[in-house]
Amino acid sequence: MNFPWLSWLVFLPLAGAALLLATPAAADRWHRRWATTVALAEFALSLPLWWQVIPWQPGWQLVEKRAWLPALGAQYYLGVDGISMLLVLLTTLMTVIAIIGAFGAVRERTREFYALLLALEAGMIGTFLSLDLLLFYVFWEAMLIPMYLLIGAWGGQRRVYAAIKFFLYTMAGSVLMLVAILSLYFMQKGLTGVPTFELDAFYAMPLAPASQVWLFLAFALAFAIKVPMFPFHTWLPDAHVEAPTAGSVILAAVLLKMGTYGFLRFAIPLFPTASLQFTPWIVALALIGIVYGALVSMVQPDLKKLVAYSSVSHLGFCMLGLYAMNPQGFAGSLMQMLSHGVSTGALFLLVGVIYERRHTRLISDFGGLWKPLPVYSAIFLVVMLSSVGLPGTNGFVGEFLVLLGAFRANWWWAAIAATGVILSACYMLWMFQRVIFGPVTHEENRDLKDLSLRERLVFAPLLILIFWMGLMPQPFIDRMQPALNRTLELSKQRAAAAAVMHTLPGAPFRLPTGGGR
Amino acid sequence: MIPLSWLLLLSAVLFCIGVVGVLVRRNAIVIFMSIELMLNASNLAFVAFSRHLNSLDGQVFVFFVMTVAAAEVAVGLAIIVNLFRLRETVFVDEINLLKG
Amino acid sequence: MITVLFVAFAAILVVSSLLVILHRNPLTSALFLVLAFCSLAAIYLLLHAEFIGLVQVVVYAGAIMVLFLFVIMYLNLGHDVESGVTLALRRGLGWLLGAVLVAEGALLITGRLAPGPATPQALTAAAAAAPGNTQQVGLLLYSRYLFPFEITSIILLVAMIGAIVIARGLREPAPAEAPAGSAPVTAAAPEEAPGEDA
Amino acid sequence: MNGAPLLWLIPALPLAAVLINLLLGDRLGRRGAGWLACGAVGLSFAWSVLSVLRLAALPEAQRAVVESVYTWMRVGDLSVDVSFLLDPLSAVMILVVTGVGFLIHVYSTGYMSHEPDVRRFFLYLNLFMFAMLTLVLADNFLLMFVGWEGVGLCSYLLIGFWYERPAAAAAGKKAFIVNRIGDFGFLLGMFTLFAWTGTLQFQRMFEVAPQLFPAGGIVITVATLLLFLGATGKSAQLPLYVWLPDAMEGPTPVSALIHAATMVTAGVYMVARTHVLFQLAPVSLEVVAWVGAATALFAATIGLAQNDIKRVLAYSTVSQLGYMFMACGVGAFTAGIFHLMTHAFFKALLFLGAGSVIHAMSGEQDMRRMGGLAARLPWTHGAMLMATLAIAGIPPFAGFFSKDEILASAFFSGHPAIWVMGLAGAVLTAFYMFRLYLLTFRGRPRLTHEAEHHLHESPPAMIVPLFVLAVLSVLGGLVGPPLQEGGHPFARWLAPVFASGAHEGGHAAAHEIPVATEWMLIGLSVLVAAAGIAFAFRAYLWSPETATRLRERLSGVHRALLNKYWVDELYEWTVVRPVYHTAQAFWRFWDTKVVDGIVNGVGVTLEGVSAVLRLFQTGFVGTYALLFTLGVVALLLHFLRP
Repeated sequence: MNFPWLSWLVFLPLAGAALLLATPAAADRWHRRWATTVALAEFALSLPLWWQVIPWQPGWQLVEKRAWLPALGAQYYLGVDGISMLLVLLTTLMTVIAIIGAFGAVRERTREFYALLLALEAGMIGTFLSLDLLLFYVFWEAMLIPMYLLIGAWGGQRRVYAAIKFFLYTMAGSVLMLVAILSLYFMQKGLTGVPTFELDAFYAMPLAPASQVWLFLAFALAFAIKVPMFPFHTWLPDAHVEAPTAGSVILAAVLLKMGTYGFLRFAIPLFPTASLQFTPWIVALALIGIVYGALVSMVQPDLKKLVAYSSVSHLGFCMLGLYAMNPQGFAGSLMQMLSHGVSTGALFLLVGVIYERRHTRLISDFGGLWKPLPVYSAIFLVVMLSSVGLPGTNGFVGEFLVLLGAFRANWWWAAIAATGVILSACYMLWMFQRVIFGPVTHEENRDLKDLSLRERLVFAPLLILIFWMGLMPQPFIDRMQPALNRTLELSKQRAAAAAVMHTLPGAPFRLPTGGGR
Repeated sequence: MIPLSWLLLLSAVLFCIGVVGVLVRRNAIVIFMSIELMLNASNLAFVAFSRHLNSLDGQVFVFFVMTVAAAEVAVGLAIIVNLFRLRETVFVDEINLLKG
Repeated sequence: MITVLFVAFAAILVVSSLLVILHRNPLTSALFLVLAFCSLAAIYLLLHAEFIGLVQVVVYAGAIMVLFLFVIMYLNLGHDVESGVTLALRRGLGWLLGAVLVAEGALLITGRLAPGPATPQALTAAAAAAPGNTQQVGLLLYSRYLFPFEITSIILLVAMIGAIVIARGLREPAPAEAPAGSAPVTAAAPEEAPGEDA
Repeated sequence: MNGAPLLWLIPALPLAAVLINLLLGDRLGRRGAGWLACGAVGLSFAWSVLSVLRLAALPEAQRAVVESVYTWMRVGDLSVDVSFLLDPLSAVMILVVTGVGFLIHVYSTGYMSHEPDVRRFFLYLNLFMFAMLTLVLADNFLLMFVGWEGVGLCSYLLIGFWYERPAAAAAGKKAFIVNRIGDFGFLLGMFTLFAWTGTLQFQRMFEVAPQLFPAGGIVITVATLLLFLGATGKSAQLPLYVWLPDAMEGPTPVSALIHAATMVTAGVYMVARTHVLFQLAPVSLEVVAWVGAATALFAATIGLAQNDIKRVLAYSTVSQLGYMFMACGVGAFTAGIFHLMTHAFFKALLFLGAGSVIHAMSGEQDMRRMGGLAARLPWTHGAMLMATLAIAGIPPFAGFFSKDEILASAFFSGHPAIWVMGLAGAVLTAFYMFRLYLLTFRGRPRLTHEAEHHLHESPPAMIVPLFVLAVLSVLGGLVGPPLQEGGHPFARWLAPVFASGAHEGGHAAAHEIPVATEWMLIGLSVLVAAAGIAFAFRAYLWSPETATRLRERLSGVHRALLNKYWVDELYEWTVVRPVYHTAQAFWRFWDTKVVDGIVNGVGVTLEGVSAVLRLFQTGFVGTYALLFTLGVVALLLHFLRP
């Protein structure tokens, strides 16, 4: 494939952003049009990946490898497989949705706003595609800056606090990861004499269980903050509440997946023994995250905070799926990532719509929206049901597979996680009842105007996706499964190799088979 | 011949007197002089070692130290003069614009 | 014989530098400093560093001290008044630290110095007979140390410019109505060029 | 079954109607929506009848048609596809669901005629039919679960149809959440079964189950109990019945369709469908029997004191469902399904009749302000009378046959206590049903003048379905008369499904019991029903003061019954409030104070430390020189170290 597909994917939005900055500041309508065209072009460019990436072909595809820092042995090494292809598609789709969805939201300094959005997209895609750990780290940090500025400049009242908290929180975690990357690099150099940051090299490098522990903790902390997992989640509600609608959509839809992607791509395969050793802890945090996130979101007065805490709960499922360490768990986790991206992105757009009309996010300010906004309420109903995980919608497939995987790993994991299913119904329905059902309580709500054609156009693809992924998930599963199984196999082999290397008392790799078969 | 340790001892004493001068005195100019003393102490050590190791490098260095000292005095005194013009005082502890 | 001379000059040196820092009147301190420099020059001569000794006298005693004296006179400083409790504390602390430093220096020098010959090598005959110390230093200066030599000249140039600019006094930002070129608030003190090098 | 069975057509038709309704939108108009909905369900009913006839044509042994449409999920060893199963059991169910559903759709066109948003109503109704048919025709647990939650969703939407009434919205939310709690059990049960048998497909699982699970083993008991938890959630049994009475907030046809005929029976159908598993776990069967019996009695008592006509019927439904579970619990699955069918007929009729009464009384639901309507609403009165006789269990009517068979099975299967509770329940049922009948149709009219003025008989679109159901309530029972050698026709029809599983053994098949005791039982149940009716007549028609006297004397009991034993309040205090307060505590204290506290704390401590360090910047050159020298001294000390 001589066409540098992946590089185009990464640098097209960046180029778009650069050109955007060249335009005069005042012409905000042009900024919007230009940003939309670039985002659409990016989406169009990423669509063929769906057919081009051959799921069962082992190893990376559409690989691009060029020397970047020869002295260090760092390469500009991009590649894609079943997992990252789906996430890239999610990114490009949600960026288009965010840009079109939040057309009216941002009035001032639109040029910088859209440039940052495009730069953010480039950062995200770069992170998903890079297979050189240093390049991954560069993109991982590069993502922070546009998001920080988006929250900081166009946010709500406490935006500065939220932006700084978001930035420092993620930075603190990822700095540790850098240390881990470097130590891996030097171990690799020591072992093979060849200085490289290539992921495959690290995959092949046997690691003694003892050294795996610390490296795993460093990686796990960085990704746990990003997921966010239970104790490290407080930045999320603040960031979401203060972020502008478009920023909030992308933050929820894609940025949170970086954490789980990180676990799936780096933490588990690179340090399988340590992963197994820490499974009880991580699963405990995930379970707490599910139940705690659901409970806390039940009592939130602010709509966006409610959805933010619900993300904590949903991503708790992803982590549970990952650490169930079986095909169903992995597939469920990735499906949950994709469906959470779609449904929570839609939820934030919905909140953005009424925020634009009423400039308030408090649930108590709304009530009986069905009468003035029938179409809006119908869409809200479908998205709410997908977020609650009603069978037939995308939420259910992910949740069901994760619960099944968790059950096979350990039955009471699934029991606790399943209570999250009840709690999610509680807080979502209670919110829905207070916002949509009931009589029109506030006069301002009475004459709100319903969704414009543009807004309906934005929600159409999301609704289609919700039902497509819910009723026909097999195309998605077929594309992700071979890559997931390879990761699982790899982890097993490496764990076995590690166990042999160092006769660790206990922990020969025993896949928790749970029940009978 | 003069033993090296004596010379170094002398230079150490001289240096310490300079330090005490800097610490104790309030008058900027006296502080300046103490600094000169410290510089000369180091010159002495240079010459002592140059003599001891019988190589002239030490002396060349003393030469450079002197030129630097001269430059430093010129600029320093200019500052002190200016300071005096602005603040009518030369006493160091009355000047604390850079308070944290 | 030389050691006696050395001890004498060392004594003068120590006493005069002590007086420099002890005396209240800066003028007398300056003069004692001149005395210290001269005794130091003498010691240099004892160490066969004639060039440095003379340059010491010319540069330090001649130029730098003159500058000091000029500035002291210019600012006609009176006696330093050394009072106040904080000052006492500082003086006490200063002396204490000085003493500690001397003790450490002494310990270091006597205890730990490399075992090398306690006394300087006896001058080889050739070295003694070699041409004068100044010539040798000159040769060395223009051969191995040529580059640093040039840099010192630049340093001096920079110092000159610096001194002139600073001494010209802060040209307060002229108040809006005052015409730009008005005379600076304070009379520009003629600044005598710093002591030129040897 | 020649040619493709096309079973998927049955659920697809209502779904198609939903999509057309959505796409055409307002252009459909009010009548168009009605016709579209009824037409779709009618076609679905016709196709069901045709499929059942084609099924009947098959020899008894192979009466099970499986049709797989497409693979839904295949992950690792989990392989689930959207596939439908038609066997005698699901045949009965689809006929009941589509038949009664069709009648209710027709009735709704009349009942909701003046409702502005009728298009949305029919949209939800058709969506419900699709979900229910998927549930009933599902060939594996997962697809059944899709239908299971689908009907839960539709009941949420339909209960909350008049969304402007806060009570309706709250009732809808309550229904969905309580159902979700049930689904929690169902989900976990499903996982246990999958973990052990490796499949979710019914037939494969039932073949593998007997070898895999030792009879009465822990795993199978836990799995079946979890499934039963799901059933109690859906079929409103103790303890998860609280949502059904509140569900009366929805329009009456909804109550008739969902909360009487179809959805609530899903639990019974699920237990019947997985009878093989339940028979492997006798403990679970006991639990099912006892919960059924307890619910039957408990709900019947509450029914006595309710004044809202629909609430009485709601508690009656809970009670009758208790009977069905009781039947399944004692192993007489056939009797349970038979009662399910007959109950669907007469309970739907009762609800539609009540709807017609409410419609006539322009919204009035309190029986104390009704009375003497027989004359004014002759048709409704006639149909309601037949239904009341049926539910009370008077011989020629359907209710008698099915309830009698349940009581007989309970008696002969060695559960005398359950039989007694069943009988007591029967008395109470007869009493409160006739109390309802008398208070509404007989006695002094207590109508308000305004209601009196508007009183009118319902339009034919409502009356015709009433009568069709009335006929079914009467003749429905003849399908399963007692004392038939080799089981009555209905039992023979279901035999392949229930016999194929575990041995029928333990519980005496209907034909071996001595005929004499059989007659004695029949006589006893009729006697009991008659006693109930007589007592009701005495209390409410002949001497009304007995009712008031009774109420004073047992005022404590009466108040308890009126307030539904305060169960709702109990749940509110023991479950809802603690959950809410823990959530508040988590958020206010834990999240903002502790976790955020630590995060901000780090920031604050850093600020503190830097504040301290700032003190060193005194501005005095002396201090800096001092520090400088201290540094040098320390450095030298380092060198002096030995």
